[in-house]
This record gives sequence, structure tokens and C-alpha cells, in this order.
Amino acid sequence: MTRSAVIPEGKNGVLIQIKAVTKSFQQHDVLKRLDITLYPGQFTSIIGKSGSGKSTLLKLISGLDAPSEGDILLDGEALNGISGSTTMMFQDSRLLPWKSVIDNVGIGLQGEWRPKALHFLQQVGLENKADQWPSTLSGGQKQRVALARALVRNPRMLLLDEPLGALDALTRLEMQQLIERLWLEQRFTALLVTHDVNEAITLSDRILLLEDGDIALDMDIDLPRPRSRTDSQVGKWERQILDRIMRNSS
Amino acid sequence: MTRSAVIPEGKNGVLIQIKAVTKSFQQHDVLKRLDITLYPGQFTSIIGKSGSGKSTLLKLISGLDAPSEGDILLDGEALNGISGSTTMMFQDSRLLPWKSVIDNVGIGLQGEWRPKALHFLQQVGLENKADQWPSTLSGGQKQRVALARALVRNPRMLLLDEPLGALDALTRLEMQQLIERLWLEQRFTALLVTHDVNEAITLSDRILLLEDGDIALDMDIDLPRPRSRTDSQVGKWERQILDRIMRNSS
Amino acid sequence: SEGQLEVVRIGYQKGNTLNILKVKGNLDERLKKQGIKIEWNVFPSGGTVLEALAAGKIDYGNAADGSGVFAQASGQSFVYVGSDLPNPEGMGIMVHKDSGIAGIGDLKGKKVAVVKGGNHHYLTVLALESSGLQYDDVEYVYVKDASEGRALFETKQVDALGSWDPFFATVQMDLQPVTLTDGSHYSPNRTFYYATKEFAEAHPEIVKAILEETDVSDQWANENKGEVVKMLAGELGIDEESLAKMVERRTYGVEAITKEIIAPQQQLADTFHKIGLIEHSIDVSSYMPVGKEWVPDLK
Amino acid sequence: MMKKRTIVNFMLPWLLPLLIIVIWQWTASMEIVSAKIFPTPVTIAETGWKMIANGVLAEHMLISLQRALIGLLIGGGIGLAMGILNASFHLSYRLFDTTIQMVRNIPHLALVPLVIIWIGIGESSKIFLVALGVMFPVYVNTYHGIRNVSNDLVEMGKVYGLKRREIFRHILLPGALPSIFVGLRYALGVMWLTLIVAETIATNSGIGYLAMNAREFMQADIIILSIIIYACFGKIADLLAKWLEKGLLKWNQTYHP
Amino acid sequence: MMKKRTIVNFMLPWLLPLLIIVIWQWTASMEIVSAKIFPTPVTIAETGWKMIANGVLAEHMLISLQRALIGLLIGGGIGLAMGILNASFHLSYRLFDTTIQMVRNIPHLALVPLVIIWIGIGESSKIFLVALGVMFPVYVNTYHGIRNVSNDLVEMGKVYGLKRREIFRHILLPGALPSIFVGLRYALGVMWLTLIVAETIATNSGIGYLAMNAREFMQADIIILSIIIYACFGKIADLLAKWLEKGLLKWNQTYHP
Ligand SMILES: Nc1ncnc2c1ncn2[C@@H]1O[C@H](COP(=O)(O)OP(=O)(O)OP(=O)(O)O)[C@@H](O)[C@H]1O
Ligand SMILES: Nc1ncnc2c1ncn2[C@@H]1O[C@H](COP(=O)(O)OP(=O)(O)OP(=O)(O)O)[C@@H](O)[C@H]1O
Ligand SMILES: [Mg+2]
Ligand SMILES: [Mg+2]
Repeated sequence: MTRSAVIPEGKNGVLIQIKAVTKSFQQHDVLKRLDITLYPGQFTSIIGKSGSGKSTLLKLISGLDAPSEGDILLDGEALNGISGSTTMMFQDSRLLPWKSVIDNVGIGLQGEWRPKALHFLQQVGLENKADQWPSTLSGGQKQRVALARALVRNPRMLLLDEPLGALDALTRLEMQQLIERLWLEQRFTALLVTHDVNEAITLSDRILLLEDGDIALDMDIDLPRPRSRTDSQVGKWERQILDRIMRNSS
Repeated sequence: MTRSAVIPEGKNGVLIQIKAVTKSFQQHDVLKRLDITLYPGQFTSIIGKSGSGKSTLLKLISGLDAPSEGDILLDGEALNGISGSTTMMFQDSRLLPWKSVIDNVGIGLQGEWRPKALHFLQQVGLENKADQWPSTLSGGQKQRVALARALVRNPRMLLLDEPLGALDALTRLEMQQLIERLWLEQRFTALLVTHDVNEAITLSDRILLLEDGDIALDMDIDLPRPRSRTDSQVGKWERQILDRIMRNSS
Repeated sequence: SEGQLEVVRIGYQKGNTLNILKVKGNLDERLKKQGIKIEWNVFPSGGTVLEALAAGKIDYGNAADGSGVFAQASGQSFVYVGSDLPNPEGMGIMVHKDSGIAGIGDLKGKKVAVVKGGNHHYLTVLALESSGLQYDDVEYVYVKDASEGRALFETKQVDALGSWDPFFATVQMDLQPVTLTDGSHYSPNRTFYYATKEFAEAHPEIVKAILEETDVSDQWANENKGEVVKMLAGELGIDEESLAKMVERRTYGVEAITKEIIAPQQQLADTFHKIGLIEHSIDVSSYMPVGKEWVPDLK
Repeated sequence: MMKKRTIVNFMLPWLLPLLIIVIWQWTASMEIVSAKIFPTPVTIAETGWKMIANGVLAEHMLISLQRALIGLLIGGGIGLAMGILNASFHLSYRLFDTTIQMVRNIPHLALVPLVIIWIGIGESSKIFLVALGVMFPVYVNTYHGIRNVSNDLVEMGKVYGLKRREIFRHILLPGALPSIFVGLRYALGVMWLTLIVAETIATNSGIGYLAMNAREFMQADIIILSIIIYACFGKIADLLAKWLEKGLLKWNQTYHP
Repeated sequence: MMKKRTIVNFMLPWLLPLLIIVIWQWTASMEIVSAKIFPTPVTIAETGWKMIANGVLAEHMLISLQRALIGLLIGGGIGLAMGILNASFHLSYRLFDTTIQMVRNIPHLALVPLVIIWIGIGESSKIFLVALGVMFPVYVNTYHGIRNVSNDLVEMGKVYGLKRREIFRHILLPGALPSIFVGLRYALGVMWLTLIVAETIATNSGIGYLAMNAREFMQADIIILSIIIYACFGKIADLLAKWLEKGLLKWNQTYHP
């Protein structure tokens, strides 16, 4: 359960160093002197109870919010505001109601982005909704548009805040495979917040458990890829982590 | 896999009859001549792919929207507008940003509602957030406030649209138990939309699979309660349903 | 209105004779003995006095000659019940010293600021005609009020300025312009006393009383011009030198309507008709009855 | 049946104005006040027809329209720019907002003397007053519209690498548009209203002149005619704003038919 | 250092007004136009001080304040009620909106003759004009505010068994409040502005009278003084609206400090 030196290769990804970061709202410390290093190209999952500060941490790394204390370094440089190499998928879909689905996906892209956006819409199974207003989409459809919007821009660092929470089992599986495939191709640094322990295990190299504002668990998952959610090894890890979560709380 | 006559007792619950209901948006039929009867006090789960029309169906039953064709009867009477006996928890939390958490829970309640609202906030683990603005809550916390708001009003019919989607495993389990306990006490008619097949099996008497605008599967789950998510019987059902979902799609 | 009269509603403008009457208080006193109260209403212009008069919101008021003509032309019903003494020197046309304009004849093609339909507008028309020009040989710049005209004149956006007292006097004092002409030999420049027909016919004795008391306060004014200047300075906020100039060149006093008064008023109406300010020609004498019961006994 | 209903529905908004005219005709024909100071609708219609026929009305309206539109363009442009600027930069807000709030509260009538001194009596003084009047509603609604765009969406834009300009174009502006339209709707009204003061400055033309001149010379029929013209302009402005909204706010479900 | 900064920040909004005064003093003291028609700030300050000292100003302001507030109450009340009504009932919207849009576009100056005929020359005519002017901004902002409340929240209210009244009170009204405040901010301005027309009707008291009378009698110092007073009223109205917002919109993160 201590951190071993399994650092995947990834020239493309960003090195994220979180140094003694504290984040407080009013008097309450949500994150307490957090120290984490995320290696370039690593796929890390964060799990933790509702309200444990996962979204807060992502917001800090994205540069949207600043720590109350401590520093965050990207590739060794102190983060100050938003870095161009980051893309984040928010917990809520945050689609622009005044843009069609495809325009939402393509927002901020330069040049000939339409075919690319359409390709990703197809990947999330929504090519036939390309010209609709977001307000006509179902919950899961909105989430998938937001996913397509995040994936289309080849980020060097991808932050995903419960990206698949509103999806059914099958669609979820497909989206997991999509994310993994892209990650394997591009080797960006990935940070995934999820409540699905199985999902965390199938996708990531490393799992962090956030508890009481601190890292309670830091695990490397060194299973060979591709992994299957029904694999017995995955099942073993899953039980182990779930036991850890359940035990601690009671 | 056909519907047997396991009708739980429930004088309190509402009888819901859905008769040849079609719902179209523009030219597209989302629900196609749907026929379902939900018995008083029954706990039914609806599963189905993202965009299969689950939320649409709930909206029709709640009376917020009207079918394009067909009728919905509550306790034998044709539904026309919103019925006083229904409570629905939406897929998005829909908290009023200008009311504190506890005021959101208590909205529309008469008389001395504060102790009751506080009790339910406690049940969802958020009594210490009672006086905060909703905008300061995490995603899962918002969802739990919405859940408390739905549960506090002793409905005769409770529609839940992915009520636990944003929660971690442990909190989710606690909330499932809370819902089941209340249902056992009050025997309202419950209709739960969920993507978690395991959750559907542990909680419900009956599972409906919505596919292509129609009921593709209608299963009675006659396991004894309380059920455990790790129970082998539950596992068997789960595998069976998941297989069915996965098979059909490929 | 029939029956016992309780209130007389009088409309006045600041600085006019009715203003002096109000301050002196002799009318209030006289009517009080008959159990009648006076409601004094102040209006910003002669036009608004007649507007309220025509709408029946006041019974009696004081406004300039032009206002009466316009009101009659638009078909309002009212009567002239009396007149002030003429005051031709209380208006004039001015140019800057360095303008190179020596007489009315030089105004051809120049810009003249006037208030449309004002007494000095009328004066300009008459003066132009008498010097052989057409009334539209100058370019009129119509302004809303005296201060606008003065601002235009002072900033040299116009060549000539028509004005009337007390503003005429202030411009003369402040800017030392050349006064091309005043109203002498052109127009008597009277102000008139107006009443609604109903009021005049139902209460001629009250109208008579008002006119008589106005004359009383007018006579006082003629004998105490220094005090009048002080009083007006307080009311108008205009410097005393200018007001002194205005008061000095004016004699206060009331006259009954006579044929001699009607004639120049008819000429004014005809001129305004000619230059298109009023659409139809009117007969002012039908609004200016002579020898009615309200003709005042003047001392 | 259906057809009849549509007509009724179509007529509904005009019911009240019609009623007013009917009552007006009725009271005026009773001659409680003389028809000279309160003419009947029929008289007004006659006057109106005469002025339309001889082209006088069109002439006045054209010149007013020109002044109004130029003023709207300038004032609306400045208002929009200031609204955007102040919503985007706190410094600019601190620097300008107080002054704008103060200036907007100065009555045009009181300003006229100063305007004459500074700007003169030409067209520019009239356009200046229109621009000044129009500026404020556009400013305040632009400002509030932009400030009220959900911060969530702005955050999204930032993280997705949108430049300041793009955030403005794709997020803030479309989000503020419904509010800006409310401002425009005001501005279209104020634009005409201002003319009644502006067109007292040394002019012989324009709707404002027509109204004020009529009052000066007590032409009750023309006063009322000008009131009706103003009212119609109000309706037209409203239709215009609605039509624009319909075109540009298709996504907005709250759009009111 | 910190202290210095706070003072600078505090002074920032007043920089521009100050600058204007400085430039004004400078140009005025050059006497391009005579001090009679364009006096220096120092002269104005003296006049102002005199009028404050002898209580004249307070007297005028008090009477104006009274007219303004009564008008605001009546007009604002009607505007609010109509806004709510028309946002809630389509029939009422169809019936009234067109008429309101037309009436709001009629200039008060043109209305005065009719107001004198119908309402007379007393206090009520002045209050009527204020109420009329104030009504519209409150109406249009209330209407749009309510219409723009997210339908999702209204649906929630309906399903949770809220009665029409409760939906209004708990959802529509609080949701519309930011917009209503924009309307109020306008109204507070319009309230004063209207007085300049209203107080030409047979009165010799009030700020509007003061300004118009000064204009009539070429008292440039008082004209400018009244302009300054109006400007200050604008600032005060704005502060008031902000202060109210601060109190009532605590939940609204977009609230601008
Ligand atoms: N602006 C804020 N003001 C006050 N408290 C806040 C604010 N934002 C977040 N919090 C608090 O910080 C804690 C962590 O919030 P965060 O959103 O990071 O949780 P999370 O781990 O993402 O939870 P979830 O799984 O429910 O999304 C919560 O208790 C939340 O109430
Ligand atoms: N107002 C609308 N206009 C057009 N299409 C709509 C509208 N509302 C829903 N739909 C479509 O109807 C379909 C069903 O939507 P619904 O929200 O019921 O799905 P769902 O089963 O709840 O999905 P999810 O699990 O993603 O929430 C979707 O394809 C959606 O795009
Ligand atoms: Mg979160
Ligand atoms: Mg749904």
C-alpha cells in the first residue's frame, strides 16, 4: 500500500506536483496539507465519500481555484491561473444552452473542427443529435456530449469528474473503453473521479482514496491491460478496496 | 420472465395504469404504445439505456407532461395535470438557490415542518449543512438534499429518477437502506430509475427494462428482504439481467 | 358657476402684475370681506396660464397679447377682461457691438433668435417690414426660452437676439449690445387679463374687484419702484440692476378694453396669420367685449 | 370555429386601445369639456389624414427617424461597450459606474442650456441628447446580463482554453442577450421620448417639434395626434424587439410567443 | 501601504466626477462664455451653500421627495402587479401588454395638457405623472424576470404540491428579484426625472420646479446646481438599490461588491 515506482512512460503527459496544499471554505478545511505527485502519462483515479473534496481538488489542479495554502506545480512550474494543457470534464455537464450539440463539442477549437467533433459525437453514440439544442437531451446524453467535448481536444492532462455517473451499464462500459483507448494512444496524464470502484480498477494505474481531507489510501494497480471488469483479479482488488472503505466508516 | 401475480400488500400506495401511451418529440417516438400496470405499494425499478425514455416516462406519470397518445390512470382515474399524491425526485437536483438547505427540504410543507426536515437531513447525513446555501454543496450532497426533500413528505407514490447516481458506494448503500426502510414502513408505490442493476435487484419487487420505446423485460424479483448486495441470489439475478442487456445490444 | 362663490382661482406668472398684487395682499383682503378665498396658482408661461384657463382649472389669469391670440385661434373659449398699460420699451432686438450690423435693414440673411410667437418675434416681423424687408428675409432660430436665446447670442451662434423684459434688460446690462430697436412705434406690447366666460358672466363684480385692486397695487408699484425691484429680485432671482432698468421703463396700471386696444391686437392676430403661426384669421373683438359690467372704476 | 377564435385572439391586444377610443369618442361627443381642447377621435383622424395626405407627417417622421436612429446607434453602441467593459473589468466598473449612474439621472430638459452652449443648435445637439438617453438602458441591462451569466459556464470556457474574447463571444454575450434585449426595448422607447426635448432646440421639424409646437400654440388635435403617433412607435419598437428576440433566442425556452 | 490603497480604491469612482469639476472650473474661469450663463463650480458651491443654509433647498427637496415617493409607491405597485399578472396569465398578457407598451412611449411633456384637463393642476397631477413614469420599468423587469425563472424549478414546485401562490412566493418571485431590482434602479431614476415635467404644472416648489424656473429666468447657477442635485439623487438611488440587493440577494453569487 505504499507507493512503488511503477511510472508508465508518457512524454506527452503533464507532471503534477501537489505540495502541502490546504483548501478551506470559511473555517472548514476541506483539504489538509495534501502531498501528491501524479507522473506524466499516469492514469489515476480518485475515490472518496461524497463531500470529501474530490471536486475541490480537481478545481485546484485545473487552476480555476487557488489553494488556501501550499503549491501546485505542473511540469515543475508553479500553477497560476489556468494552464493551457488542461482539460476538465465537470461533474455537471455545463453545456451552453444557446449552442447546438456539435457546436458545444467544438467550442474553442480552431480550424476545421467539425469532422473531428462529429467523429467524437459518433464515439459517444450521439451523432444523430448533432444539431439539436442541449435542452432536448436526456441526462446521460448531456453527460456524453460533455465527454465528447473533453476528449476532442487532445489534452496533455485530462481531469474527469464523475464522467460516467449518469450512464447505464452498457453505455458506461463503452465509454470506459473509449477513454482507455484514447489514453493509450495519447498518454495524457489522466485524473478520474469516480464512485465506481470497479471502474477505477479497470481504468487506472493508481487509485487514491480521499478521506478527511487527506490521502487515506494510495494504491498502484499493476494489472495487465486490457482489463475486464469481470476478471477475477479485478474482483479481488475491488473487494479489497470496498472492504477498506466500508470498514473505515463504521 | 412473464409477469406473475406477486402483488405486495399496500393500501397506502397508488395504482398506476399506463394504457397504450405514446410520447413523441417532433417526429420521433420515444415511447411506443406502452402498457404497464404498477400495483399499489409495489417497488418497481426501471432500467434502460441512456436516452431510452425513462425520464420521459416518469414525467408523464407525474403529470408534468402529457402523453401524445394513450392514457394514464391513477387509482383508476385519468390523470390530468399534477396529482397531489405524487412526489418525484428529478435527475438533476433542482434545489432553489435562494433557500437554505433546510428550507429547500421543507418547501411546501405545512405546520411544524422543521424538526421533520432536520430529521431527514440527518438521515442523509447532512444535518450540519442545514443552514448553508445549496451553491456550496458538493454534487453528491445536492443529490442527497433532493432525496431528503422527496422523502420527507410521505408520498403515496414516489418517483425517483437516478436518485443515487452521484454517490459513493458507501453512502449509496446507506441511502438504499433508507429508501427501503421508508418504503417498508409506508408502502407507497415506488418507481425507481437506476443504472445500477444490483441496486434495482436489492430494492425492488419488479424490474422493467425499457428498450426502443417499449418494455423489453418485465421481471418479478421474489427474493426475501432484507436483501444483501453481495447475496449470491442477487448476484445470479444481476448476471442474468446484465447478460440480457449486453446481449441485446451487440 | 352659480350660487355662492367661495374660491377664486387665479393663475399668474412670476414677476407680473398679478404677482405684485398677490404680494401686496389687497385683493385677498377685499374679497375676504365677502367670504371669498383666493387660490393663487403660479405658471411658468402665459401659454400654460391659458391652457389651465381653457381647461377650467382656473378662473382668471394674466398672459401676454400673443398667448390670447393663439388660444383664440385654437378655439378655446375665454374673454379678455382688462389690459395692462402698454410697455413697448420692454422688448427689443439686439446685436453684438462688433457685428457690423447697424440697423434692421442689415439683418437680411442673418440668424435671429426668437421664441416662436413671442412679442419680440412679432416686433421683428414688423420692424423688418417697415425697413422694406420680407418677414422671412432673416433666418429665425426658434428657442424655447430667454436663457436659450441668450446662450445662443452670447456664444455667437446667432447674429441677433429678440428678447423681452426682464431678460431684455439683463442682456442689455450684461453684454452691452447694440439695441437695434425696441417696441416703440411698432407694438404696444400689452399683457391682458383673461377670465373664463362662465366666471366673467357669473361674477362680473369679482372680476371688477380684481381689476381695481390690481390697479391699486400697480399704482403703489409706480410710486415704490425701489421696493418693487427688491421684491422681484427675490421672486425671480435676477439682479437688481437689470430689474431696475425694466421697472424704470415701465408704467404699471390697468385699463379697460377699448376699441383702441382691440385694433393693435387685431393687427397682431392678422400678422400671425400672415406668417403662418395661426391657421385661420380670427376676429379678436369677439373675445374682447367692451363696456361690460366688469369694467373697473379706476382712480 | 377555429378561425373565429384566431381572430379573437389576434384582436385581444387591441381590445383595450379600442375601448379607450370608444370611451373617448363618447365622452368627447358629450362635450363635458369643449371639443376644442379635447377633440373627438374622428376629428383627430381627420387631422391625421390631412397631414398624411399633404406629406407633412411623413416629413416630420422621416427627420425624427433619422435623428433617432443615429442617436440609437451612437448611444446604444457606447452603452453596450461600457456595459461589457464594466462587467468584465472591475477597475473600469469602479471608475465609470458611479459617473454613469449620476449622468443618467440628469433630466434632458435641464441639460438643454448646457448642450446649446457646448454643442450648439445643429443636428448634433439633438443626436447627442438621444444618444445620452439611449445609452443608459443599454448599459445597465448589458452589465447585469453579463454579470448574471452563470459562473459555471465561464469556468467551463476558461478550462477549455477559450480566450477572453472567445469567452465573451460564445458565453457571456449569448447568455446576456435576453437581458440586452430588454435594454434595447427600453432604448427604442427612450429614443423617441428624448426627441420631444431634443426637438425643442432650434428646429422646425420632427415629431417632437410637432408635439411641443402644438402645445405652445394650443393645437389640441395635433397634441393628441402626436400622442397617438408616439404610442404607435412604442408598439412598433416592441414588435421589433420581439421579432429580433425570436430570431436570436431560438434556444431560449422562456421565449414568449 | 494597505491603508493608502483602500483610500485610492474608495476614491476611484469619484475620480471622473472630480475630473469633470476640475476641467469645468478651468474652462469656466477662462470666461469663453460669461459666468452668467456658465458659472464656475465655486460660484455653484456658494449658491448651493446659501440655499442649504436658508433652508430653501431642503424645502424644495422635501416636497419633491414626497411627490416622488407617493408616485413610486403607486406606480411601482401597479407595475409590479401588472408584471406578475402578465407573466402568470397569458390572457392578461395578451390583453394588457400592447396597451402598456404604447402608453409607456408617450412623452410626459405631451401628456401634460391632457393631465391638466383630466386630473387638474393639484398634487394629484404630479403624482400621476411620476406613477406613470415609474410603472413601466418595474413592469417590464418584473415580467421578464418572472418569465426567465427556470422552468425546471417551477416543475419541481408543481410536483411538490406547491399551490400557485406558493410557487409564486417561493420560486418565481425570488428568481425574478435580481431583475426586479434592475427595474427598481431605473424607477428610482425615472421617479426624479419625471418631476421636472410634473413640477411645471402650477407649482412653485420642488426640485423640478427649481430647475425649470431657473431655466426660465436664466439662473445658470441654479440650473447647474439642480443638475448636480439630480446627479446625486442618481447615485443615492443606485446605492439604495445596491444596498437592498445586498440584503435580499445574499444567495446570488453574481452579486457585485
Ligand atoms: N464554495 C464553497 N463554500 C463552502 N463550502 C464548500 C464550497 N465548495 C465546496 N464546499 C464544501 O467542500 C466539501 C467538498 O466538496 P467537493 O465538491 O469537493 O466534494 P466531492 O468530493 O466532489 O463530493 P461529491 O462526490 O459529492 O461530488 C463539501 O463539504 C462542500 O460542502
Ligand atoms: N423536449 C424534447 N425534445 C426533443 N427530444 C427530447 C425532448 N426530451 C427528451 N427528448 C429525447 O427523448 C429521448 C428520451 O429522453 P429521456 O430523458 O427520457 O431519456 P432517459 O431514459 O431518461 O435517459 P438518461 O438515462 O440518459 O437520463 C432522448 O433521446 C431525448 O433526446
Ligand atoms: Mg464532486
Ligand atoms: Mg433520464
